[in-house]
Amino acid sequence: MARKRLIQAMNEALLEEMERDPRIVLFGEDVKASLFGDTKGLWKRFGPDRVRDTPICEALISGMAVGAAAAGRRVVCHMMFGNFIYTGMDAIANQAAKLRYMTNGQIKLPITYLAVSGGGRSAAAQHSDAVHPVLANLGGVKVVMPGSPADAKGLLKAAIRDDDPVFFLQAAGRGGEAGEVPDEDVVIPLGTASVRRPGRDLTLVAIGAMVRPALKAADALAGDGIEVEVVDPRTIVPLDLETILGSVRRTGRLVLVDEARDTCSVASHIAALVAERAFDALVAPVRRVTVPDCCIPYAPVLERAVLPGVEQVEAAIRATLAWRRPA
Amino acid sequence: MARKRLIQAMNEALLEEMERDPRIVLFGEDVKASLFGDTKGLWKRFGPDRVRDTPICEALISGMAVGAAAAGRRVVCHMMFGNFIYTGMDAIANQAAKLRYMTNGQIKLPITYLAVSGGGRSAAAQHSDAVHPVLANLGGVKVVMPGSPADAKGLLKAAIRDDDPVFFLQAAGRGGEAGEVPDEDVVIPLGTASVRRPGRDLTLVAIGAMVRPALKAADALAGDGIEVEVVDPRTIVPLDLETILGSVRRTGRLVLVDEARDTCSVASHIAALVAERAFDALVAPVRRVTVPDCCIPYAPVLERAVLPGVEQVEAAIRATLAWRRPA
Amino acid sequence: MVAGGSNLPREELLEMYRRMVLIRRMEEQLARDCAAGKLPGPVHLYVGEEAVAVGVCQHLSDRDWITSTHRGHGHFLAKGGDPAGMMAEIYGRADGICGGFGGSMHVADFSKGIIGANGIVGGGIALATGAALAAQLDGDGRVAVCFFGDGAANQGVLMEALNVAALWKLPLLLVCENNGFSEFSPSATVTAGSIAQRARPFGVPAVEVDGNDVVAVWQAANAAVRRAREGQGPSLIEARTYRTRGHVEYEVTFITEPYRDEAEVEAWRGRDPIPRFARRLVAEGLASAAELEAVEGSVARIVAEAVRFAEGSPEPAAATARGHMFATAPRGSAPWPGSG
Amino acid sequence: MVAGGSNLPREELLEMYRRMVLIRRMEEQLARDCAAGKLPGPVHLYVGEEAVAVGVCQHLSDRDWITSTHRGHGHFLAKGGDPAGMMAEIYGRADGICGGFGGSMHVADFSKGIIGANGIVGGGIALATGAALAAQLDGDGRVAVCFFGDGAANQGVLMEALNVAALWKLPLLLVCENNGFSEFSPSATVTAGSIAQRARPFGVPAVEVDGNDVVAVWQAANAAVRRAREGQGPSLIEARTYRTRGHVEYEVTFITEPYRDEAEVEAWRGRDPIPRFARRLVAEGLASAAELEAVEGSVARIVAEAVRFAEGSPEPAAATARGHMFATAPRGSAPWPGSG
Ligand SMILES: Cc1ncc(C[n+]2csc(CCOP(=O)(O)OP(=O)(O)O)c2C)c(N)n1
Ligand SMILES: Cc1ncc(C[n+]2csc(CCOP(=O)(O)OP(=O)(O)O)c2C)c(N)n1
Ligand SMILES: [Mg+2]
Ligand SMILES: [Mg+2]
Repeated sequence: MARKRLIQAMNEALLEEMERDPRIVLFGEDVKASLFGDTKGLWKRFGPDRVRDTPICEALISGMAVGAAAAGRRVVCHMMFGNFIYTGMDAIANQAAKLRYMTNGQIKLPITYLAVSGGGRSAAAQHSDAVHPVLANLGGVKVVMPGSPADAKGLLKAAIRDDDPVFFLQAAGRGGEAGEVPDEDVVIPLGTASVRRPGRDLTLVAIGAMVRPALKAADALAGDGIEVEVVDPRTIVPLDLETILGSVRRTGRLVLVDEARDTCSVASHIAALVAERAFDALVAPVRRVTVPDCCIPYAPVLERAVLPGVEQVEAAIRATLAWRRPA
Repeated sequence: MARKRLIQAMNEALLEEMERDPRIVLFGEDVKASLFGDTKGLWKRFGPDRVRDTPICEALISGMAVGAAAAGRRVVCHMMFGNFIYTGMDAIANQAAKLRYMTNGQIKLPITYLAVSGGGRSAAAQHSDAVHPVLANLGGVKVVMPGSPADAKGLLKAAIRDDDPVFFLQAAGRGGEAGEVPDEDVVIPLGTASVRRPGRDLTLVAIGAMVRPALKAADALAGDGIEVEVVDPRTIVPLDLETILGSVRRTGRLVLVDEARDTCSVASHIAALVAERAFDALVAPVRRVTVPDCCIPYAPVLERAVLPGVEQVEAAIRATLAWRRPA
Repeated sequence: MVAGGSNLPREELLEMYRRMVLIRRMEEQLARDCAAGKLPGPVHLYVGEEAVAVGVCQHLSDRDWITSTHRGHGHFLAKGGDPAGMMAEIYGRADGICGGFGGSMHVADFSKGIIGANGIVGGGIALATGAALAAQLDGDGRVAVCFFGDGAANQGVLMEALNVAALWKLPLLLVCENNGFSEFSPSATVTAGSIAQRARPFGVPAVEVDGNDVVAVWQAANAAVRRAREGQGPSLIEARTYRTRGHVEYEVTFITEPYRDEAEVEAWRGRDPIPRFARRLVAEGLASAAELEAVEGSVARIVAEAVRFAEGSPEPAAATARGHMFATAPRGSAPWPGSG
Repeated sequence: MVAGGSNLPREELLEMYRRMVLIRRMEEQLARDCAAGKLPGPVHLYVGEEAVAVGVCQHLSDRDWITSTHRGHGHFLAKGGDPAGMMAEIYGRADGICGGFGGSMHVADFSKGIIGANGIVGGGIALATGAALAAQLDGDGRVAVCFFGDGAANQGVLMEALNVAALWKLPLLLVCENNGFSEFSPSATVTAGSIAQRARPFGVPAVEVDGNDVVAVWQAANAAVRRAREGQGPSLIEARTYRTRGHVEYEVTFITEPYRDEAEVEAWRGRDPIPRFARRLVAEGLASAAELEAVEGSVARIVAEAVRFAEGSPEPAAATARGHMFATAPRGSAPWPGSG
């Protein structure tokens, strides 16, 4: 156990996994220089055969990952920013998400696509989209969003060892976040949520970058004797619905925090699942704290206004607790 | 008023609008030959300047639409199949959906993207995706899904006259569907749902191709004295939530039918909105009838199994009506 | 004596002839089946272009990779795919090579190195580049071949692949099947300049070849495949050919105006690669008319057997429709919605 | 007497000099502001490449269109964008040219034909092609110019644009700013062969030009823009240049190992287009040292005024953050979520 930044935890996971499995090949734009630090040192350690800088051509590299995986490699493909996933979307949506199904399971596609996702650093609209709802809707790719450095390491290892295409989305601006990271080879199975804080009054589901403001809001409310249970699903596909439903069945109330535009967000989807499967347990409306259906602006004051923050989470929780069925 | 096929209604709308506004330019792959019939005759009528066959290069044409619109044209850009929207996704998500916002509203982007969407014809996974949830999550594009020939005409006219990027998604296999289409210049404002059938027992929201099975299910249930209100939102972005909420407040029960993969579907989103805004009115869980999180298969028996059909809709309605709060 | 001065032994020539005939007769069967309403989905036939797939795949073993197109039956069969499995697939049956999940546009057999047909025009280009990367890492001389159309050559991903394959010296062979049309658009209206030339700025060697001459294709592919196996990098072959049937089998039902001259089609029928090759084999004394007749006979039996197999195969079970989405079964994923 | 045998009148030469100096001093200001932590987001400076934007835009009026890149300040200013509006934008202020919604990577002014900087590498290519289509339909001789980097030249959309522009004879000028790097990757590692050559297979004329020589750029652009205005179709110019600053202003904080030789950077500093042009103007008797000094003075005032304007501008109002998503206000759209 040692205190590490999230990006270091990712770097360790990549290093250890590439050490462990010589069939892993990693490529992407400037993975040698490593803008974010996640791929730092890999080129030196594993050489130019297994670690390759590509030209700027997302449409090709996202599909090359599929071809190389189909031909027997385990692939890590760096897409850099979430928005560039749109640039490489064709092969992601039409090939990676479908090739196994269309061929009746003839092949495995062990691919980990890496990208930072979301806003918070005045990188503006073309570098700040949270792309997980779009990916989740494709059906054929798994989606992982770590909420802590330890989770980042354990989930990235699981993603790499997984035999399916997995998107590992690191929250933009969270690479520097520090936390305890186990030294051992801990692998966190995809599809297991983490209850980050127990509580009996309300279930607060928070995804990726939103775990931090969620925990802060829960802390703040604890001062008022309000006990919020914070659940971090950790992976969106597969989704550990049982943990969420179990929590809601105990608390009767649900708020969701998702750094996605509201329409067709993961928050909406989980809300819908709960409104279907735990309807009888609900005693108040299910509230979502999401990004409005707009782009992410540049100016910090504007960006803060559209990204979910602690106050909005608190307000949503208070409103949910205060809600009474109209007479 | 005359009986016409949906694709004819679209063809008429395109013809009338291009006649009306000489600044409209239309392009796409084989729009001259017209695979679906929607652009039939336009090349002859308006000539090779305004109606252009492009090479196969979706990444370019989706972005050319933005450039031409920014430079003052009204654009109709044919993307052919919904899956090819993924191929052209970069400019759609990063430019069309953002350029106006990023530049503080300096420009309008009057673009209508046409595509068929969804399955039902054994075209298999790469020609059958329902792409509306992905588009709706982008925030910056409107999404129209006509449920009848008359709506197709009125909504396509509205889409073309709209000053924003609009995706007009015609349900695959519904081009042949016939219905009464007004001869006059009827324009249906985007964001107005249509109550296709009134009823007091349950609200059934059905989108695009799903309107037909929804109406059939409602018909069948009427025989048992069950009165289902069928609401067709007609446009997903903007969404006429008021009509839906109003209906649910009367009926207390909601079932949604959406030909989208379940995760992050529009069905999920509307369910979430209702579970938030009309919670107190709900007397039963909100059920979704959607496509499971898989690809669309080729063999008819498999495809029928994954696409929502009349029986599934009926079953969901009956289950919702039969539901009793556990003691 | 070898055909056209190639170094091809007689057995190999006859084998290529046999494969071309097999592809043709299989597709003629599919054309009839389609007309009879027996096929659930669309089919794009390769009739007239068989020499390209056969001339190229003759150099490949099951360990080499190919990616194909929406017009992929020929590539599948030329690379050694099972005719019966293909037929059952296109019929939408449980014993289809993809269990009925894929259909005509997705016939694939990874055990034979067939990454598969593709419904996305240009979709195979990146896949083949990735397979070439894997092949390079394997280091045992495998190659990846990408078949694509002249229409697909206008997808930018082709140039992205040329760039990366050139930089990394990937064992990749790009085979453009220029059949003169991109759906219903004649090449001249949608394809500027020369496709082969598009490889040059990247330093990738490119040749144009008569795609209706199987020996010429064989020769061009021979040089390119050897280059790739020896680690010298990618090549491009532009094979000029023609599809003598429609873009898609039922096109007359929705394409109301002709998009090409019947005379042009007739002229190309005169260059049909199969009779042309047959005449040559006979003229050069490499095969007798009787031998070629025997090929027809054996192929007819294979086709009949494929039809019998496909017709005898059951429809897939509806309960399996969710299919094989994931190899690692997802934990805790929500059960099928709509189940009430 | 004209510089380097061009037909450029003295006034035009001085105007180009002035614009280059303006771009340089504005960006030097931004570099200081960035180091001082005054800029909320990343900035990619154009220092060393000014001759390209200026040499090209000298041919354009407000009615012509340009698209630009993540390194877009130079294009914005060369095309006549307002320095104060740009500065305020990069400061994230309400009076920014985009109201603080866009920032450095999205400076745009449609009234000046500036479709804008772009955070997507290669993103401007399709936009410029579309603008060229609109210009062609307008039929009044407008052109569209697309600036893009050597790294962007590896995006397939470039070839898609070359193809369509060639087929349709669009009034499009593609200007590749080859500064030797694609982020931290030297061109040789990510760009095969010659970029200019990539235009040839499409029949699009292409020239390579010294991008640090504004007169040479002017001349190349002169021919290309004339061609476009006369309806003869697209051209490509590859301007060889170099960025003497980092890829992005704060790169030393995360790029721990050098990716290029300091000696190489020094050598290119010796070819700095501004002093080089100054020497030439003086040597050819077209300007006196005092005149050039006066340019510095007037530019310094513009920069100071821009800073003053930007600093004096308020932050945008949080309540406006949803901005101008749609031009036609959506009916019945759900109100902002999370409002409880
Ligand atoms: C990305 C994409 N765009 C468009 C289509 C529709 N489409 C199917 S085949 C075809 C023409 C392909 O032409 P070419 O590559 O020359 O192959 P050919 O059909 O001539 O064999 C088109 C446009 C598609 N399947 N995929
Ligand atoms: C689609 C996309 N991929 C990757 C990036 C990240 N990125 C920003 S600038 C850059 C390098 C661009 O190189 P070049 O086009 O030569 O322009 P230069 O920076 O040299 O001016 C990259 C890879 C991006 N912004 N967009
Ligand atoms: Mg073709
Ligand atoms: Mg560069």
